[in-house]
Amino acid sequence: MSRYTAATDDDRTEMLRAIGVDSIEALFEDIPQQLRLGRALALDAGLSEQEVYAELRELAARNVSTEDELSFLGAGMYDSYVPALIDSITSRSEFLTPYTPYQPEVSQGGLQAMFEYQTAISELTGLPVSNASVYEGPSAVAAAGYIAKHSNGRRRFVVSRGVHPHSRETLRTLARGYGMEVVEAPLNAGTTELSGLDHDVSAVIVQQPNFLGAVEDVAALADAAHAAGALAICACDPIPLALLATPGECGVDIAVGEGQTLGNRLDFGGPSFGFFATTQELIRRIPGRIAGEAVDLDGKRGFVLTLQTREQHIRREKATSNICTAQALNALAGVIYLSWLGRHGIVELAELILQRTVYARDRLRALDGVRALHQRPVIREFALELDVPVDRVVARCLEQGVNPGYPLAHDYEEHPEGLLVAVTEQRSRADIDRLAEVLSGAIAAEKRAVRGAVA
Amino acid sequence: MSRYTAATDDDRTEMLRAIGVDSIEALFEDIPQQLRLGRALALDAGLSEQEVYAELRELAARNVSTEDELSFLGAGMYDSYVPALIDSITSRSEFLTPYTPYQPEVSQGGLQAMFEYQTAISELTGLPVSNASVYEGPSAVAAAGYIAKHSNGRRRFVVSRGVHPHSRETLRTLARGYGMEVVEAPLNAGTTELSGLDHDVSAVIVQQPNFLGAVEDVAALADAAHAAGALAICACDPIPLALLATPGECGVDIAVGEGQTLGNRLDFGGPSFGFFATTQELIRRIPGRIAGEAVDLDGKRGFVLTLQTREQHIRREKATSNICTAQALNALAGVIYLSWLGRHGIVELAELILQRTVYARDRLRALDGVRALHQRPVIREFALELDVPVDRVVARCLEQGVNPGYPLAHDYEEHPEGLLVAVTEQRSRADIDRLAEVLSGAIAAEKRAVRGAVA
Amino acid sequence: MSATADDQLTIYQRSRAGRRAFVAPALDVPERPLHELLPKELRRRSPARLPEVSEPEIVRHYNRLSKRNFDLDTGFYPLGSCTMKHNPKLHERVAALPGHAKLHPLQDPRRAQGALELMWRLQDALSEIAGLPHVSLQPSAGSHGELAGVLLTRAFHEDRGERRTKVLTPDSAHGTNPATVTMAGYDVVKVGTDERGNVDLEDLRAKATDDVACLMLTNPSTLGLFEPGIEQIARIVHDIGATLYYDGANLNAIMGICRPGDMGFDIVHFNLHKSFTQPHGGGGPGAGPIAVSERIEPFLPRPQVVRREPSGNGSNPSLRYDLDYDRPKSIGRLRGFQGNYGVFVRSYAYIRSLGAAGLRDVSEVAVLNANYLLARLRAEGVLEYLPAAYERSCMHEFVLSGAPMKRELQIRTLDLAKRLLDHGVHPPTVYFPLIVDEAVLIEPTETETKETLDRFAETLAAILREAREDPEIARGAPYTTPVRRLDEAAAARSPIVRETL
Amino acid sequence: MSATADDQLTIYQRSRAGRRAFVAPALDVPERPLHELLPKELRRRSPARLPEVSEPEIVRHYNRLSKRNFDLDTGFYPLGSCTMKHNPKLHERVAALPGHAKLHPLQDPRRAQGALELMWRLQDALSEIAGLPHVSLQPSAGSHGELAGVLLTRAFHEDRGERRTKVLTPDSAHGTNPATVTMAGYDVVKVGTDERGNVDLEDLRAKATDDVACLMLTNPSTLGLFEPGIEQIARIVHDIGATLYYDGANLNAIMGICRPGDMGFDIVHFNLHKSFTQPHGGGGPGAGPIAVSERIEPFLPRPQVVRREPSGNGSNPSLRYDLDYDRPKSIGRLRGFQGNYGVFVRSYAYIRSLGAAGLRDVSEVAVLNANYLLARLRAEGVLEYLPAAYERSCMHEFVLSGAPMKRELQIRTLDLAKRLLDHGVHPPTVYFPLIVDEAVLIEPTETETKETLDRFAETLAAILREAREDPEIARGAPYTTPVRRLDEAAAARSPIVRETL
Ligand SMILES: Cc1ncc(COP(=O)(O)O)c(C=O)c1O
Ligand SMILES: Cc1ncc(COP(=O)(O)O)c(C=O)c1O
Repeated sequence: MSRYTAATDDDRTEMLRAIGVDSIEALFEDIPQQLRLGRALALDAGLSEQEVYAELRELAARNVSTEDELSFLGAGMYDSYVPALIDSITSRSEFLTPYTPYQPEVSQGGLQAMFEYQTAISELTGLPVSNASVYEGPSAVAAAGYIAKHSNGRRRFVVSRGVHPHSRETLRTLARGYGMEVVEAPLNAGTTELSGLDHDVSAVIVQQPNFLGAVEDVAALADAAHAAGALAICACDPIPLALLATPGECGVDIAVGEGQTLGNRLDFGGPSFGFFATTQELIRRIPGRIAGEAVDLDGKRGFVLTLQTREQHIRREKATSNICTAQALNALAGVIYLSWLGRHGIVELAELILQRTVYARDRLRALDGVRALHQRPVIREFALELDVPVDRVVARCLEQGVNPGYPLAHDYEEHPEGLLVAVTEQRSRADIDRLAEVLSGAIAAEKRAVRGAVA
Repeated sequence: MSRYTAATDDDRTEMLRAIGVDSIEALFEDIPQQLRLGRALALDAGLSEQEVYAELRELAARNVSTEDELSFLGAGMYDSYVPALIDSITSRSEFLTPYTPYQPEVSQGGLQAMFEYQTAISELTGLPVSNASVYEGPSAVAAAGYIAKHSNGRRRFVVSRGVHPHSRETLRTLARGYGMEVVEAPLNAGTTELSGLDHDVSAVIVQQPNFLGAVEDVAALADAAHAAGALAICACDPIPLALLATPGECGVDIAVGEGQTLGNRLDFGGPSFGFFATTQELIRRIPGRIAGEAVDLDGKRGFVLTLQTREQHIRREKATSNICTAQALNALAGVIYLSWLGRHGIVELAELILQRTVYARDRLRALDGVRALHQRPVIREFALELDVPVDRVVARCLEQGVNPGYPLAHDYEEHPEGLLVAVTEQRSRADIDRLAEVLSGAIAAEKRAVRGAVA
Repeated sequence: MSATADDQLTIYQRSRAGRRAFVAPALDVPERPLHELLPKELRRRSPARLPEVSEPEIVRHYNRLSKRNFDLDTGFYPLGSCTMKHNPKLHERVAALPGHAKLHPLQDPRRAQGALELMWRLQDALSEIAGLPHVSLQPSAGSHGELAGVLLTRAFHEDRGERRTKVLTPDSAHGTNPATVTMAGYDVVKVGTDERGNVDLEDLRAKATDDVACLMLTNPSTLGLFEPGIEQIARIVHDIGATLYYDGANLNAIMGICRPGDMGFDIVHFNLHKSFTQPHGGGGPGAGPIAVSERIEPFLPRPQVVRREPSGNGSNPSLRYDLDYDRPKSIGRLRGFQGNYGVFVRSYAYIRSLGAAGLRDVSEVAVLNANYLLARLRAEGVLEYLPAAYERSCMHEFVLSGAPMKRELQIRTLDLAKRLLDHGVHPPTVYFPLIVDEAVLIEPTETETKETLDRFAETLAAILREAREDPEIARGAPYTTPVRRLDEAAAARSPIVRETL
Repeated sequence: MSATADDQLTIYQRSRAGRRAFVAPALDVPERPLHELLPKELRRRSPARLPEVSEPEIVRHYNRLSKRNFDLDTGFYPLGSCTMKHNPKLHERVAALPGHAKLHPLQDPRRAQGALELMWRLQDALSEIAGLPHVSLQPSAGSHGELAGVLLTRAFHEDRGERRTKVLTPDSAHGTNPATVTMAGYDVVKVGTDERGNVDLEDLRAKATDDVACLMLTNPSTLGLFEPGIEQIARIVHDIGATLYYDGANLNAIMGICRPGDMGFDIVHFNLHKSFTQPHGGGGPGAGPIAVSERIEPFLPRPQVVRREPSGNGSNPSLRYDLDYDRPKSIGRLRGFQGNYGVFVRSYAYIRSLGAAGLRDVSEVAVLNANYLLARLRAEGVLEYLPAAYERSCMHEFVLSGAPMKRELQIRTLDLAKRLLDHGVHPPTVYFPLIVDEAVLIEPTETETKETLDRFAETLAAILREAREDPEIARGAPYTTPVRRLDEAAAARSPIVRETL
């Protein structure tokens, strides 16, 4: 059992002698006897490496991954291709194993990568300041709310119903702690309708594209927020930002988002990273780590964690956030991915996805029993509405190895037969055609089944 | 298409200007016009990374790997577990990408690893000298023959029929080049029978355990070789060497073998590595790279490629071998694996395999229609003989997801219904029981089918 | 092997117009004009100026950058409170299996039974280790777990119709504790530490008023000391109706030896990236699951991974493990999806590898190593300049005070830390906990050899000897690192947080 | 980040009795006494003294060792004749797919159709690139391919009842060529090089007697020069009934531009670890497939991967790709199993990534980079001390002679190479080809940027300037490497090739 520990019996004897006690037990003398467990933990016995591997492989085999079916699931995480160089770099112990870079002299690799990452996020969002990552997309929304509350002291968030349901719920959970009210702005014809913003509104929170895949007019929404003296917060999908007006261009104060599609795996939901970008005004309120440029004693350029006085380890109860460990390795994957795409590649990728998404929407909405849920421009995801029970249609598709998307009913009772379909660069035209065929067959079969049941 | 090249159009213009020509074409002026291809190569157009990945995954999916069936295939390569730390280390660019260490000052990592590897092989084989690797097992046998020829100038090899058929064939192929006769010594009751060794015999070549899984009395064979003034060469499976009398103890002059089971993948047969160990007398005849200890200008210990005057780049037509690129990375995996096993672990592993192999042999020989092909001690593999056509029995087993082993008929016409069954530490008792059940069922079914056909 | 000037360029500085690494898959659908699909006013006006580099350049750039990091596979990393133990490579392998790594978080639970079972089993194991019956894996890191815990406390009190306003934290607490308290809408009240390094029970009693919602405690504390009065503490806290929160950052000291639940804690967070070997990644990812008592359970975040008992009438066996959203009293989600599953895979593999005996061995050797190193430092005379903050046997880590060193040798704890860098060792945590002057917090972990500890002790002694001769050396250190000391103050004054393009 | 003394220990020196990394799976069959299973006389008398180390120690040991290597992902590696081009990471990913990596070599071909198809397609692509109709993938490296080629030559002649005894190789040939000739039982006859760096046609004609079996040629030659007289050479060789062998180490210069088959070569070997990006691994693995003309085909090694055309009567479609053993004239096997399949996967992925246009681009840029670097060195004045061995435009690499440098600056090519190490650059190949005095063979490859070439040229110039001031600096170099110059002569005199335990 000692594969990871090195203390042999001889070592133990010698070490205990040096300490001056005669058993390891004696080192635990501060623990009251009655609190000692006094038995072994009720866990299975340890296993050899090959056995652990076999067990984990067996568990993995009972999951249907995106390699095992033709998947159009999205709704916040996307089956995008992760280039091999990312694994090769992020698996290097020098990136994989260090702690947060508290000693900058021996952490220039990680710190410079953070600085490069921040630059990329700043470029994507059109905002001058990015931190080095937060946990993931939805909690980034809540973190943005916390900043808004502190920056203007108002008591209410207005959040679009187009914001990811997980983000809205996370915001609610955390807002309850920091004492804010959360109200929802409805969607109308696929996009956010803002009305009655008053001076209690701390921030207006929207998502681009929104959860139903629609491209919002973020500039107009930000204007409305600002008109009420509120901050404008926008959660964005990063790849579409290659084409869409940036939060910066739209006047957004805080742009956040889920970074998974930037070179991170699906991993059943995590770890990925959240990004967080804002204006120069808010720089000293931003949560988490920020890498900044510095010079060393010899005048050489280097990088440090900067603005640390915002942070919990210095400011404690007055910190702008409690975050400590964030998602550095995932953000590293993000900046490698963005460098791999490059200035032109990211546009090409976004355009490819856009073209295929439009093709898919047109192909599917033309099917019997299928309607587009809205007519807004879409870019990588779109919502449909079916004539027949979506759950049963999905089940029929799954049987044929096609996962057609995410049913909306769970989160939008107003769309009981809604289906959210995501297209990534890994779904070819042939794949989309197959989806159309299988979906159409499933709907027809379902209709027949219903008629049969009725007859 | 230029993902791996960096010369932009601007770069090209500038570079051509610096060279003083006006097109890349002009740089190929030495190539006679009529030899220029004048068309594009008839190859499919290049693909994006994700497409190449998808294609290679599709090809992989059409192979039945040892993860896809319960496999008892061995016969020279074994489905042993490769611990994860090997991948982690060998995938580091510092080990993966450099050339042969011609510049020792910046190659101490690779050189020291070779030195450590040589030490481990020396310990395993009980011989004082190991090189840093040759291609793989069978060609190592042929390389050993070449050394024998040069060391005693005799004209014939006697090779046991228990030596791997690929080794015997490779020896024949190469011996034809360097002008040696090859004769086979038969097997009797599972082990090698030597007779009539005369003074033309340059070397006697045996394998331990032999191809039928039997443990040979190598010491006796080596004595017989030496009595005729021939060298004794033994090809060995390295893991059983944890238990078996070493080549060194047996008086063997050259020990070679296939290193795949030492931390290398199956890879459909390669790359793996061959090991090559010998006596102090033969050190200057050994083929390939050898790392040796040296001191630097400051008196610090370091390592270099040594005894280079044996090698082709110095000695050219008088070299002891033509080998240049060998299998350094695979040998690195080998030494990491052996360090991972450690002094006690290798014995535990070999004993586990031994116990399971004996269990398996006893279990299977007890089945109706199955006989053990020999009664010799076995250690990780054993040969059976069936009452019914082995090919058809194997086919029936495959249908049930069990690959029962390697039919001998291809290589041993004297055992038309022979089956060679290998057990690794990855095959549990439950797996062996399942093999017994499936094999027994298959034999019974085959008997029924035969009876049915007859009736 | 020497660094070249070129090493310092950023990826942006390497950019040249026209270079690329990415090759797009071919467009295989009829191309539509962009303006038809996205009206101009919705489109961005200027492109994102990402770098233009070829693939070999990216690889070389980040490989070189990596060499400017110190890491755990290079050398000793006794960073206190961080549990820098070995990260088994097996974990990276199993986490990368496509069935785990390419599983979509919204996959139908019927088609994610392996993942849900793994999570359920991990919950079960963590529950046993904590001695508390219920676990939520959702929080993303320790401080996220803390936030979950304090929000649970709030929900618990509110459910009983109580509005409490304060949370107690010891003055030795990690900064995330007070920061969390504020985020969760409470006021922080600090509790003092007595001269033995324990919670000052008098002070605690004085502050334990009925508007206190919770006491957050780390045990062993951030001083590396076990609270011998933990039972009394629990009684005081429970007597006022407050919850007792366990900051699990130091769990590595007591696995299989004693359990927070048995001590009376209501809520525990784990740092899977500390005790359970998720690699730290240079600042994450981690995971901060929480374990709670029965009375807290109704409020756990949703969804919760549950095991459905097969019902008599043979209900769907394909739904043995499920995500339960139907939790009316839940505080709600804390994040997207189900948590950092990739981390769960690694920590689960770790628990399966070690089993009960192995986990106990971890804690025993962690404590043995710490006490041995302390003894060794004493033997080397290091404690003469850096005395232990508290004279008693420590748990898995211990705190020294550099105050005498500063006084007598004119080098500060910071200088000592920087000089260690020149010896190929990562410095311990410095200037934390705040209550120890010139603090040095040393946590060797169980995966280090005795030889490594010996060498570290000798190195510290050598640095002190050197400082006695010439304190300037340490004050100017480090000398052999990719950069020398950086001017952090100037950097913070006018922050440059991105490359100018 | 500085090296510690501890860095130099071997894994054996780290061993401590009782430590371990390996944990054996439980024995699950009835245990039988060892002596019953293996009689004592067959057992080894003393154990193999492998190291006893814990897993973290192994990881740290080899990680640290790795840092004592220079590699391609760290910096420029212009090692002539070795084609140190970027190794795409994708290749490692696809080679590791279990369907490739865990495929047993004796798997029934019906159950290995993906692998056999991949091999078949790779054969097909290599055949097209070489301009020769048949390919065997079997040889394990370049020199193994050479051996295959010369053995094929022998079989070819013997089949026609001829016994020839000599093989011609240019004096510029790589050492493996003459070594191979001897191994294949022929005598080497050297052919001279003319003053332009080409094969001396006069000398060739003189030596082209009818006992010559083969001429082995590298084209572009090891001097980096294309043989403009290749057609004449082919004619001379074929006229005497000999075969013409192409050493493919330098194929990177001409892919898609011209083809050995079209030049008249009968047999070609490829170095997949050079032109086709199999990583060199510090000295392998590689693969050395061969392509041959029709007349050589009958003798190819067995087994051969073939595609079975589906027969009219609907024969087994599951056996479309097969291993053909039925080759009566075959020279037989050269090794175990089917060759280095893992390498084939990588090289196949490379060919699929680049396609025809990409491969041609490779060669064009390889040649452009080499010529540019040569021009740049001229512009920097480097050629004044290290003139090009032959004044003409080179292909993918070129040779300088350090003779004037040695004479005028008192530093040798070796010193220049060692001094480059201090600049973070791997030196070019030195002292090869043998026919150039103080040779420096520089191959930048296509994957390097212009900036890297510029920096290299400037570095060489700087070293020469420095040597003009003080040659001792270069003569004592390197200074910044993990060790300094090592005494190779002493090491070879009394070789220590293993650790003493
Ligand atoms: C005592 C203590 N509590 C809490 C935390 C916060 O944990 P995390 O970084 O996972 O958020 C830490 C981390 O350093 C810690 O040491
Ligand atoms: C010209 C030439 N021929 C042959 C070889 C031998 O190739 P390998 O090392 O693959 O055996 C080399 C390798 O350096 C070479 O440069």
